[in-house]
Amino acid sequence: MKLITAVIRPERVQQVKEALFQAGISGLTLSRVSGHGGEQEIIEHYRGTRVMVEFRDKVEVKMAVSEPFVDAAIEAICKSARTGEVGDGKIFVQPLERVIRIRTGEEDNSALTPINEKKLAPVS
Amino acid sequence: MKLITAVIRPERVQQVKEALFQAGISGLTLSRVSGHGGEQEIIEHYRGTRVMVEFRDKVEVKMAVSEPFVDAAIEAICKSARTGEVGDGKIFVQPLERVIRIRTGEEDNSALTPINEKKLAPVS
Amino acid sequence: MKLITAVIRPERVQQVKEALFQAGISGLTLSRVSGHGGEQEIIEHYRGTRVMVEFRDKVEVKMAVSEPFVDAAIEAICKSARTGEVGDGKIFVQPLERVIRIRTGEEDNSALTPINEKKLAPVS
Amino acid sequence: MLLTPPLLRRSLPLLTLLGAGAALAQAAKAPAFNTGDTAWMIVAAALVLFMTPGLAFFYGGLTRSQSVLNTMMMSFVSIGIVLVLWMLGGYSIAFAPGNAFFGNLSAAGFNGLDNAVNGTIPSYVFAAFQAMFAVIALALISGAVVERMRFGAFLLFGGLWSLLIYSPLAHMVWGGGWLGVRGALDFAGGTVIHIAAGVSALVAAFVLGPRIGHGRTAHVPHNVPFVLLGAAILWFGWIGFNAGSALGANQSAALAFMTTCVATAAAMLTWLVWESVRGGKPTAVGAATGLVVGLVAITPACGFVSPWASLVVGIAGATASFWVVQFKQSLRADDALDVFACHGVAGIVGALLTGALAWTTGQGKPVGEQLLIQTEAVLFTVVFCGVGSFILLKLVGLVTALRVTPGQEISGIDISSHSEQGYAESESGLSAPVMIGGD
Amino acid sequence: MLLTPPLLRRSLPLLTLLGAGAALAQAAKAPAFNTGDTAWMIVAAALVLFMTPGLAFFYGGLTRSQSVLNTMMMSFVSIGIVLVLWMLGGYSIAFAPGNAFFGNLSAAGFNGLDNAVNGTIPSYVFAAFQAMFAVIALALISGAVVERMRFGAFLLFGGLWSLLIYSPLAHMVWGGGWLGVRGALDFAGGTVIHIAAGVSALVAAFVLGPRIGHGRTAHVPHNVPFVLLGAAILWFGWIGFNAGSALGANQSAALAFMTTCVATAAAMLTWLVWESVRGGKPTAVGAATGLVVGLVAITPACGFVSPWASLVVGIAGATASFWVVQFKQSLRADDALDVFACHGVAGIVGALLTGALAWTTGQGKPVGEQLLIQTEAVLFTVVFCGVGSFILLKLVGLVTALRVTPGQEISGIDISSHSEQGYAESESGLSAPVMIGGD
Amino acid sequence: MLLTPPLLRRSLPLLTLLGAGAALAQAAKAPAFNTGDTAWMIVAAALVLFMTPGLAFFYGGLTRSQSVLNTMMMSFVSIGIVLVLWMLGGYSIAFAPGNAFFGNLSAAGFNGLDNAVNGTIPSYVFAAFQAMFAVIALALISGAVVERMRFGAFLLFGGLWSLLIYSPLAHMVWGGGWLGVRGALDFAGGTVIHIAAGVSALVAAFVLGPRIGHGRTAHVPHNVPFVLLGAAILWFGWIGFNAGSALGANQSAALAFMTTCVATAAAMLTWLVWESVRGGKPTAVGAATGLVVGLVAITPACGFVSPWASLVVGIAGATASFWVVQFKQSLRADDALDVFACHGVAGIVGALLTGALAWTTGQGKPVGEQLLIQTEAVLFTVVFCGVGSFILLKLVGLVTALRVTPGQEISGIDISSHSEQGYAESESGLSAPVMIGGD
Ligand SMILES: Nc1ncnc2c1ncn2[C@@H]1O[C@H](COP(=O)(O)OP(=O)(O)O)[C@@H](O)[C@H]1O
Ligand SMILES: Nc1ncnc2c1ncn2[C@@H]1O[C@H](COP(=O)(O)OP(=O)(O)O)[C@@H](O)[C@H]1O
Ligand SMILES: Nc1ncnc2c1ncn2[C@@H]1O[C@H](COP(=O)(O)OP(=O)(O)O)[C@@H](O)[C@H]1O
Repeated sequence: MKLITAVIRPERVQQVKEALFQAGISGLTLSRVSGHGGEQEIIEHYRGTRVMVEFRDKVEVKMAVSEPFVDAAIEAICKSARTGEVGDGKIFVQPLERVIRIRTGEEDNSALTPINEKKLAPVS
Repeated sequence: MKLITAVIRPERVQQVKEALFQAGISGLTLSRVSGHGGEQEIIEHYRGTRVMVEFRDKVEVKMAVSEPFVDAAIEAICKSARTGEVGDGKIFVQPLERVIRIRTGEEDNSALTPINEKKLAPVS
Repeated sequence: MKLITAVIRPERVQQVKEALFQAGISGLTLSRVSGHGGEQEIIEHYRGTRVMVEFRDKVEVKMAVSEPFVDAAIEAICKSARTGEVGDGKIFVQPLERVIRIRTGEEDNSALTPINEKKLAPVS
Repeated sequence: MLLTPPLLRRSLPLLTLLGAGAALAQAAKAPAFNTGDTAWMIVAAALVLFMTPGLAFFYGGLTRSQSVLNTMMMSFVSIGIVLVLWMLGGYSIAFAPGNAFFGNLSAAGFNGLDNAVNGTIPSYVFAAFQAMFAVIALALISGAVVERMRFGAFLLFGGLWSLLIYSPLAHMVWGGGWLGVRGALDFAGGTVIHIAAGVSALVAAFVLGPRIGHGRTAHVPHNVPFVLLGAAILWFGWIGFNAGSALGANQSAALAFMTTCVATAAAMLTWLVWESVRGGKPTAVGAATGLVVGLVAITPACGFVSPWASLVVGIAGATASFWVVQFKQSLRADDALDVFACHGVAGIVGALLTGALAWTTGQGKPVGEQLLIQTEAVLFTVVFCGVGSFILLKLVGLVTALRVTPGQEISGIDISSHSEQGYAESESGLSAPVMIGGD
Repeated sequence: MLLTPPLLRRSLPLLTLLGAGAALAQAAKAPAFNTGDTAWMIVAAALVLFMTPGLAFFYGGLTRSQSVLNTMMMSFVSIGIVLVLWMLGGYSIAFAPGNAFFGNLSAAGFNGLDNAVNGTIPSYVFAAFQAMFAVIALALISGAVVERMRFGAFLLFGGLWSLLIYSPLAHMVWGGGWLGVRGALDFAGGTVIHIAAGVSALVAAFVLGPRIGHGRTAHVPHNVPFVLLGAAILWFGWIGFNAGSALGANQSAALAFMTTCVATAAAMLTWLVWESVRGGKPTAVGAATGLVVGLVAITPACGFVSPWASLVVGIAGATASFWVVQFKQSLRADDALDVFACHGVAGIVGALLTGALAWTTGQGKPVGEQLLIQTEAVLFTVVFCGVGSFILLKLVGLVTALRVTPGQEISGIDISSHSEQGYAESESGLSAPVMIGGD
Repeated sequence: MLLTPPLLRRSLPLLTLLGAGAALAQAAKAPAFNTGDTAWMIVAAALVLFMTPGLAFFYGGLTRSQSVLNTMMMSFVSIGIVLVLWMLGGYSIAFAPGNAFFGNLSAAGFNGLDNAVNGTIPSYVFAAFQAMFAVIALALISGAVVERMRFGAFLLFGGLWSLLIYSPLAHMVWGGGWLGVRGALDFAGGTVIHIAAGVSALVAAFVLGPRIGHGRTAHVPHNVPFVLLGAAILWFGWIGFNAGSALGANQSAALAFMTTCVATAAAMLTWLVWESVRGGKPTAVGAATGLVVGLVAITPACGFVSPWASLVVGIAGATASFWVVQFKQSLRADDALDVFACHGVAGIVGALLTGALAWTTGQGKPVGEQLLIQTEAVLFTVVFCGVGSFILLKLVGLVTALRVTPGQEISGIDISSHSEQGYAESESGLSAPVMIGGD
């Protein structure tokens, strides 16, 4: 199993999520982060003070996947999150030793398959 | 040493924290995350628009522990975070190569024991 | 490659960032976290209720670096984030198997060097 | 024209207090329509209308963010439901001629108010001014039941409470009923609004039961600036509430304005001093609470006491409320936002002090006698509203569940009762909502 | 002195409606300066001034957080630009003598208003009161173009719209122009403000094109308490808007006040009922929307209908708006904050019902005839404002781009148009800004 | 009755400016109690009361979120402490008969105001109206010392400042003291409130020393909508401040109202233009600042200049303030929220322009002479308040530390001074607070 962590643009969350679903990955944990890399800073003005914002809003998507899904996940993210402009983000792959599903105590691969309650469909 | 990351329900933070303390683990880092797994979506209404919130608020608890504490930690989290409903969350265990305490520069196991200032007691 | 995660005091973000730049590290991802360790709790009062806040605001700085930069990074963080008071934070070092730059698909070390748009200079 | 003596009762201070020269002469003849009084009373009514949204923010800031909308909605919907009911019947029950306990329905639908004059102001203005009091009385109660009461149940209870408890009580004190006839002094509604709401709130908290985790988990205000905003709007609107109760732009209004300012300032400082003395710090929530408590305490007294006496009223009201709040944990009821401690207790202190201090402006009966009457009015109100609210809640409980389910309560009542959240992350963010239809 | 008959037109209700005894006698002679009326009208003007910031919060809360400042700024800058233009020429075009369509420039720069009296109030107060109407009319339009219109383009369009569309329309209805002469009833501006703004907003939304992602991504209010705050300030200020349109503290104002309260309460409840009936929950945004819609619907009618009739107006207005909102997805235009559905539709319903229900207070012509005149006024306004706004926008589009770039729109218009953000994390936090100059 | 000539001084404009027919006749005889004037003045006083919470939001939004409560509390507690002190002695020092510099204590405790009339309004209303000016004058100063001044030290300084600096200055200008006698024109308090507060604020910033990191780290407003809300409430309340200073609902009030609107709108636009011209964007903070600056600049002039002249005042005031703000980095003092640049500078510009432009309404002495008097008044105020505040702060510094510790300042003054935070995450969240007792 691997833990894949992707840092992406906030406006691409929706596309990335859909691409991952199509690749069969639906267990995700997201968080808001601030990134610093090659992007230009934003300038703001407040009453005679010029201010520079160096960090950009990004979203971190974390997912635990079993080995066969790693490449599919990376490809799905790359395709759906790419804009071609500096600041598209990075993907990190780390080893993962154990996964436990809290609800059942199941471990590892069997802990990774989500059990669905009934779902709703978005407008397309 | 391992880095244990648990994704849990926000309303269980307090219980998990207490269970971990009893298991002897008191160094923790928490963050708010949004999770997607098997849970049903929430529907919201705004002036004639029906909207679906796919991600649920979760809390990620991260703790670095030395080997002997790993199982104790997992057990403590499972017991205290379990409700039995879909959405209880997951625990991830990853290898951890080094830990440094910034204040002293101590490394590894000796960096993991917290030095307490005086503490207050909650009402029971 | 390693993934270095540092938990630091929020008021030291600026110094840590500058120290890391000087050490040649400019790709960073930050997030707000709440920490619990040896620090004393904060007491708040609300209309006859005394309340204890156990978690302290911290900032987590995450950076993927290639091996030669690991020690430089740790040293830079320790120097810039240290106040000597309990609560200065920790540094965690984890193995990192792959890094992909979403924009180009480049992998590993070549994914780690940021390509700069033009930058602005702060007042010194 | 509906100008019957009971309707004039609330303008009595006007007649007794009028000041210098010309004004007195004018008051001697039968009061006639006066543009100045009308101007003031329209504004006063608008100010009291503005108080209820102020209360929504005062209360809304004090709850957690997942319940902010439900908390605010209870105030807003109080405006909606009470204004409509006031027109249909509430006004008539309160102010039409009737017996010692309630008015008849002769003024239902504001029948007979068109082009009529009440004292020196149009009857519609009088009716609208009084409507706003009925509105806020109900909204005040909502503070005790936040985060757990079903919205429908609150609506049903609120409508009944307004018609069956508030309107009759208003009739008894101001509309010609027995308390007014006995000589109970209540300038701007300490008994009718604050004691009534405070006691009903306590009963409602008791009947509903405590919030989940009450006494163990802390409920911390999610937005203290909102609390301050609400308190500020309340104070601003309360000028209309208190000085408007003179029913004209006269010396009585001037006195009520001044005492309201002094008592409120004193109460705010008193609360901060008590907080500091108890080993804590002076807090913003404390300042907001203290000022509201001061406003409550001076309400029944404002046109009857001198500025010096109002200082006493403010200090005493804040002190009493402060100490009740400190020991609220020992109350069995989870009166979430301290409606009883703030409105009930300060209202009672104010009502009694009105009796004790009315001599400072030469009004009321001899102190002892007046105090007795005030005590009687307070006791009656406590029992009437306490028992009445209890019965109403039990009745409503037969028709519909009073509380949301525990799961709904834990995840926040806003989602389950209103399908919406108070604050949204930016749409491109984490909890990015996905559109599923134009409904 | 500028006291010409056209200027008095808006005070006509005053003369026809005045109530009991003394007041009537006073109205019989030529109206003279009256402190009570003046007191009320200064306050009324201040209340209407306060409405536009209220609108800023109503609208601002409904947008996403990255666009909150631009949304609010369009309201604030409307105050700035319209007040200055009103002095320079807008007032004169609207209220100076002229032809059937616009006034001449004899009162430009408020020439001749000094120490003059208009009815019973100083002319400056009349001019200021009317100024606030011009301000909010423009600000209302901004709700349709949020998150994408260039700020400079809005300013240019706004200035032209105010001078070339609003002022002439005000002249036609209130300033002695043909609609007023025909006998169109519009007590407080349903036609002049709400229909005009609603239609212009729809046209603007159409010309600008939809927001990026409209119809796919959901636009969720970022701060519902702000929406409620805005709605509350609007209601509070609307007392000045409606009751102030009686131009004095008289029975007409009293009636307008009462009907405004009743209709608004009824509309709020109606909206919540429709939401529940449609299988959803009663929402806070719904309550705020419903109450604003009620205020809009009663605006033209408030001084002309009885309280019972106002109940009908509130219910009908909210129902019409509610259903238009439900089907707005099928509109080609992305009227982001439903300006047309709320102000245009409710304004039209209100204008027609004014004709249908003015008999309840014995005003207006026979129902059929009055209805015809109202319909005519509505149709004229729709066409005049629709075509006029379209032409103005196209003209502005020749001078400057109307929209920001897609990139700017996605990352939020606040940064690109105003170089600032609505909310900052704490400075010691993540996005810690670094100072780069004292500029 | 306290109706002594000095008390009438502020109502002088009323007598000189009164308009058409009937009104003039009425003014000819001795002024008598008038309900219209009273109605307006009660409302005006309430509006000015509402300004201080408005200021709390204007200032609170500009600070960082960890200091929002302390910032707001300084405004709220100013209301508390000044209202009480005003009753005890402040009013008497300002308005009782006395010498050229301060009044005696004959009106302490509002002695002699009961049922008395001042001009055409109850004396209590006059005293309450003036009280609100004293309140906001102190609250204004707090903007310079945010994020670092100990709360107790602010309270002590504030109380002394109000009694020893504000009240005497009010006496000198309005209470019969030498500046008023000399003929200095200050319609609504440009000198007494804004120059006084601006200069005192600058001195306080200097004595306290800069915030930690000042000039290196940026201090970014944490909530710009709050800034706009505060600015809107300030404008709304300022109608009472300026038009209320006519002390009646008369032509003078009408003029003051109109000039206040025009100047403020012009100042807002001016500020936005300067921002754009300097290569930046028009900002929301800029719009809010510009409008407040316009209000300040027109304050001394509002009843003395024509609408055209008010346009000049607004533009000049905003321009002067804008450029002072741009170069504030070179000031040695860290006047955190630009109190001096906004209130001091615009106040001085306004005071001087009042002298230069009073001829536009035929008031004041010949321009040259009047300008000299105005300059004299400005210089005196600057020196008096500057030196006085310096001495008071040094005295307070002997009794208690003026600043919080650096650690407390860095982690935010709210926790250390008030044991509370402005905003709480949801209780079930990360920083979940744990209850430790019912206190
Ligand atoms: N070495 C790194 N470690 C952690 N996060 C990084 C690193 N480099 C970049 N990032 C994250 O990726 C984001 C995009 O990187 P950036 O260099 O700006 O663009 P690009 O990847 O397109 O070259 C950054 O904002 C930051 O959050
Ligand atoms: N493969 C995964 N990788 C990362 N996080 C996951 C993964 N699967 C689930 N999660 C997290 O765990 C939470 C609970 O998972 P879910 O499938 O809904 O319930 P359960 O664990 O009870 O089956 C999710 O909301 C998400 O945050
Ligand atoms: N074992 C751990 N696992 C994860 N985070 C930890 C651990 N121990 C401490 N931390 C984080 O480091 C922060 C500082 O630790 P603390 O023990 O308070 O101070 P110090 O490191 O100076 O002894 C904590 O607030 C917490 O966020």
